[in-house]
Amino acid sequence: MSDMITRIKTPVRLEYGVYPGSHYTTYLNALAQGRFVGGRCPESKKVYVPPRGASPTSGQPTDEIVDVQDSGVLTTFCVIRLAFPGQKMKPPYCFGAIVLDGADLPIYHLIGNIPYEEVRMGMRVKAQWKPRDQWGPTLESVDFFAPTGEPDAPFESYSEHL
Amino acid sequence: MSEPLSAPYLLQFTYNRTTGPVIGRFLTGLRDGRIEGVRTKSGKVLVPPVEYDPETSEATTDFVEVGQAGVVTTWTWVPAPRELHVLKTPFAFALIKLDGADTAMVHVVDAPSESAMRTGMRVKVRWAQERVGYITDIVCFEPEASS
Amino acid sequence: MAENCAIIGIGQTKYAAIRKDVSLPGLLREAALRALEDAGMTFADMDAIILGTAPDMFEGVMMPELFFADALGAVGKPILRVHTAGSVGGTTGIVAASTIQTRTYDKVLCIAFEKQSESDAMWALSPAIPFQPQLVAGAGGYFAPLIRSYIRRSGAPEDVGMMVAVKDRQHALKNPYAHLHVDETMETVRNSPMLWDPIRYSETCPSSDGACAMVLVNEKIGKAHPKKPAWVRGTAMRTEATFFSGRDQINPLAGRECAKDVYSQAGITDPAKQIDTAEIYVPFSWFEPMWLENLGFAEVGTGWKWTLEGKTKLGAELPINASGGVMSTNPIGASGLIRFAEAALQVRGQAGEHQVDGAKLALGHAYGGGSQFFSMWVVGDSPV
Amino acid sequence: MSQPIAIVSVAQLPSIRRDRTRDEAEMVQPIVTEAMQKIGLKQADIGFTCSGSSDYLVGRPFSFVAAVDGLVTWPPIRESHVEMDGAWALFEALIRLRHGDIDTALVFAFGKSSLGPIPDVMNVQNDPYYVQPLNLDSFSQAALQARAMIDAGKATERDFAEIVVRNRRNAKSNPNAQVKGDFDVEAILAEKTISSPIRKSFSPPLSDSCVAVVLASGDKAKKLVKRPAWIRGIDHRIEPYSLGVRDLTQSVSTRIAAEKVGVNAKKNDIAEIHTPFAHQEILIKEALGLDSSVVVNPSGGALAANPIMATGLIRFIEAATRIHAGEANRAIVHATSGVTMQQNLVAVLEGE
Repeated sequence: MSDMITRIKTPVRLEYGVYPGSHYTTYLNALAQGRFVGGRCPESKKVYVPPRGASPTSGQPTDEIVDVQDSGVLTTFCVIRLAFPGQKMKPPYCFGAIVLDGADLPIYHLIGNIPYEEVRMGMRVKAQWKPRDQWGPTLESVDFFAPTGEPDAPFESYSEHL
Repeated sequence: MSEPLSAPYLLQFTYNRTTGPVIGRFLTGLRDGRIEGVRTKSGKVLVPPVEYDPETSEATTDFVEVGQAGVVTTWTWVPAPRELHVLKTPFAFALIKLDGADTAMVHVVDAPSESAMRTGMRVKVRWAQERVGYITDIVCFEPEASS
Repeated sequence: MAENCAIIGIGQTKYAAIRKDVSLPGLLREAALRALEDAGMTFADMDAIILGTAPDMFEGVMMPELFFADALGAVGKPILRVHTAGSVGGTTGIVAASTIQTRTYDKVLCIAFEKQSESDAMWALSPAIPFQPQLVAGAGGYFAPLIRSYIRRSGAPEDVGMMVAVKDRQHALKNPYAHLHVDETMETVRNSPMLWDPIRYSETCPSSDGACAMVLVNEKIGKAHPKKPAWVRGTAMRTEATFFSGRDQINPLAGRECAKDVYSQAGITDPAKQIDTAEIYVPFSWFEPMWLENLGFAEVGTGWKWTLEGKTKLGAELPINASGGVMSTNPIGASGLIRFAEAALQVRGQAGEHQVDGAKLALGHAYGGGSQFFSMWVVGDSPV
Repeated sequence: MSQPIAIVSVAQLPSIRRDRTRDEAEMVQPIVTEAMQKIGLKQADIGFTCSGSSDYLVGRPFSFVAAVDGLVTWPPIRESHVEMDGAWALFEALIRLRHGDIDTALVFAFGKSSLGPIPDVMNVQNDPYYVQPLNLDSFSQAALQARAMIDAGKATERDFAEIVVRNRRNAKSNPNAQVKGDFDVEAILAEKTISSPIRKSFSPPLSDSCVAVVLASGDKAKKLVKRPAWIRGIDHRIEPYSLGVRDLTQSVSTRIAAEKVGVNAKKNDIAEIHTPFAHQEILIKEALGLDSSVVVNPSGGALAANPIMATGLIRFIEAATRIHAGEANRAIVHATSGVTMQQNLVAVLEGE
């Protein structure tokens, strides 16, 4: 007998549809208009970005849609130095958690316009929107967040978002 | 409420599987133009071979070569093949008990029409010209009489 | 009055980046047979099988418990398949123990596995889904910011993460089943590439093929067993949402409450004193100090001191992950059950070279998702 | 002996072909809330929560995590998940309740069958070495079994059509059913086959839905509702994997489970059985040993509504609903999993 078969390749190829729910759709549509929106929990009054079908603390939908700012505080981050498939930026680059002004929990996005070794927790950042004709129902309407140059937020002001 | 957003999403991946000794030996046999099954303790010949006897859960180790033709034990005619089916023209899926085997294997039958199919009919292997050690080294089965 | 649950069989595969010699069912079979042999039993003796694994997409078989019916001797029997993300291995053990404690079954086989070499973990864990934020961070991108937060909050020196990696890899050298057998030093960790700053390559877990199985039985069978069993003294699970306003992601309440629950069942009031060793789920080295605090071993903000002072090494005060832990072996779906099994090995005195002397009470811990799913058990060398 | 356990509340999102506006949390939230609110409970009153679902329906890993976002998880909850039909989630919850330290459990299942190519998705349940490369789709899987039954003299295509007509007529009174009405046997038989002898009408619809059940034990159950649906027995079994080694005209695992729970120890009023394809009803009725007086699938069954991964749990819901209302006193529940019903669960519910 010649060499034994020990490995085989088996493909899987299935095409699905993706339909973001109504709360998330509201968020995506706002991004297509160059805005960020959140949804307010009717009990805790906290603003969720994106809005949610259920607030984890009350179980109720965050149906009250409110505008939040496109600037906020970088609460924490990491520097990605590893190359992997599907990557949009060339390592090293920075990725972080941003609590937008008016929101009560962070969103995650890239941090740019600053050497990565100068990125700090508490830094004030603002969305760098793509040109208007490139806005769409996606967070990619924003290229990245960049420092505003304002003074850093004190640790205590954002420590509950870590 | 505006139109719901939607987008297609392709779940696509090619798995790289290790076969272990039993499946590997069966697939090696296919590559070499041979069909092998395993004989269980109770004397049953399982084709295709499974690693563990469904009746006793014992590991199977006793390989036996079986025939390249056999009997259709049940079947279904697929008049409009789906994109992922291996045959592009109407065909049958069938369970086929090969000569010398006690269990049936799933494969496809290339028959001229549904009316050519019946339970109990004899079919034989049509080998691929180039074989690599994969279940589709058997391109399909075909009615024995039509050869 | 709940039935006591005894662990009388433990089986693990040799873990590796790729197990080329076995099929998918063959991998599970290896662990299952070793557990049964340890228990002096066969598949025919089992009343039911509880199976755990992480997403089906790792192996590309939907609901693989169906596929494994023959390999696990399940034909004609009940088989249940649990999936609670990274904590699934732990949950598998807990559900299995529950079936014994509630006298639903007398003897069960529980098994968890992952054969990560069949696919690509990065793909299977985070495919690019439309409308979702793009894959900009990879697997460690989620946890690296949390680790930075922990470092900032606790003031821990940078060395701590490296020390955990060195300690766990040195422990793994004493565990014949461990995937990574490397002579790790502070230098090798420091010199390894920075992947997700502050996480270096050597401060992350590997991707492994492997399975782990246990045979769990009722008190009567456990007491009659010739080898010393481990006894389940408490089990607990807790869940909280991935993201909500005010969530403490570094020290999640779900983990704290889960620990409190399992300790109270086991009569533990001072875990650091009463627990002899713990197997905790540490996929990135910094999670050791974080979980030491979350589990109540160390005061909040001081977990890193335990590592720094060498208290978590084999032979020291509270050996953590004497087996080498997830840092040395990580078949994702099995990793939780391996923690539970290693805890059981310790109280049975069966851990071989990585045995913690005189271990009588041990904790097994698993977590999953965004630090949101927790499962834990405490095992002892005697029943309640 | 642990306390008896009962279904005390149920809720269903009506099955529809495509739900394009709700994500997992938006499906789960209203339904679990409804199931709890009906009996005056909220998440904090629930001792244990367990769900059933499959990632392959959605096409992405950890889909259950998104469903957990539909729950109140603060303070943290005791929660688990099975990658199986919700009927098995109910089984896990039942075992958890038997500990006796808690007295309520929430079980839910969600199925969005509209997102992927289900016939091909179900091929991923097949043997990855021998069968997956051939793409044995769900219609063809069922057809191999239906043909075997015809060949064995157990049924005819007309029998299949009559089963479809009866189920979909029953579904007319089911507000949650998707395909219902008066259908014609001859018209069904005149349909083209997809995988012969399977026609579209012999097949289940594909549905999007989410369903929930609240379980309670002993006195708690009696306090919560007038007439709990007591789960008197529950058992499930599996068969060999390969199609070619099984007798596809028998449901051996159903028969074992039925014996374990004592299906025919008393007179049964109704049976809710999980038989997506028409021919499977014949198999399961036979394996359960039901006599002709038992009303099978008064809800219309899986042929009327089929949110995959929730369809089995719906059988519990439909049976319990009739017991709660006093329309039935003893009901048999069946759920299935796997290619050509490899794994089967049987339970007995009683009102008294």
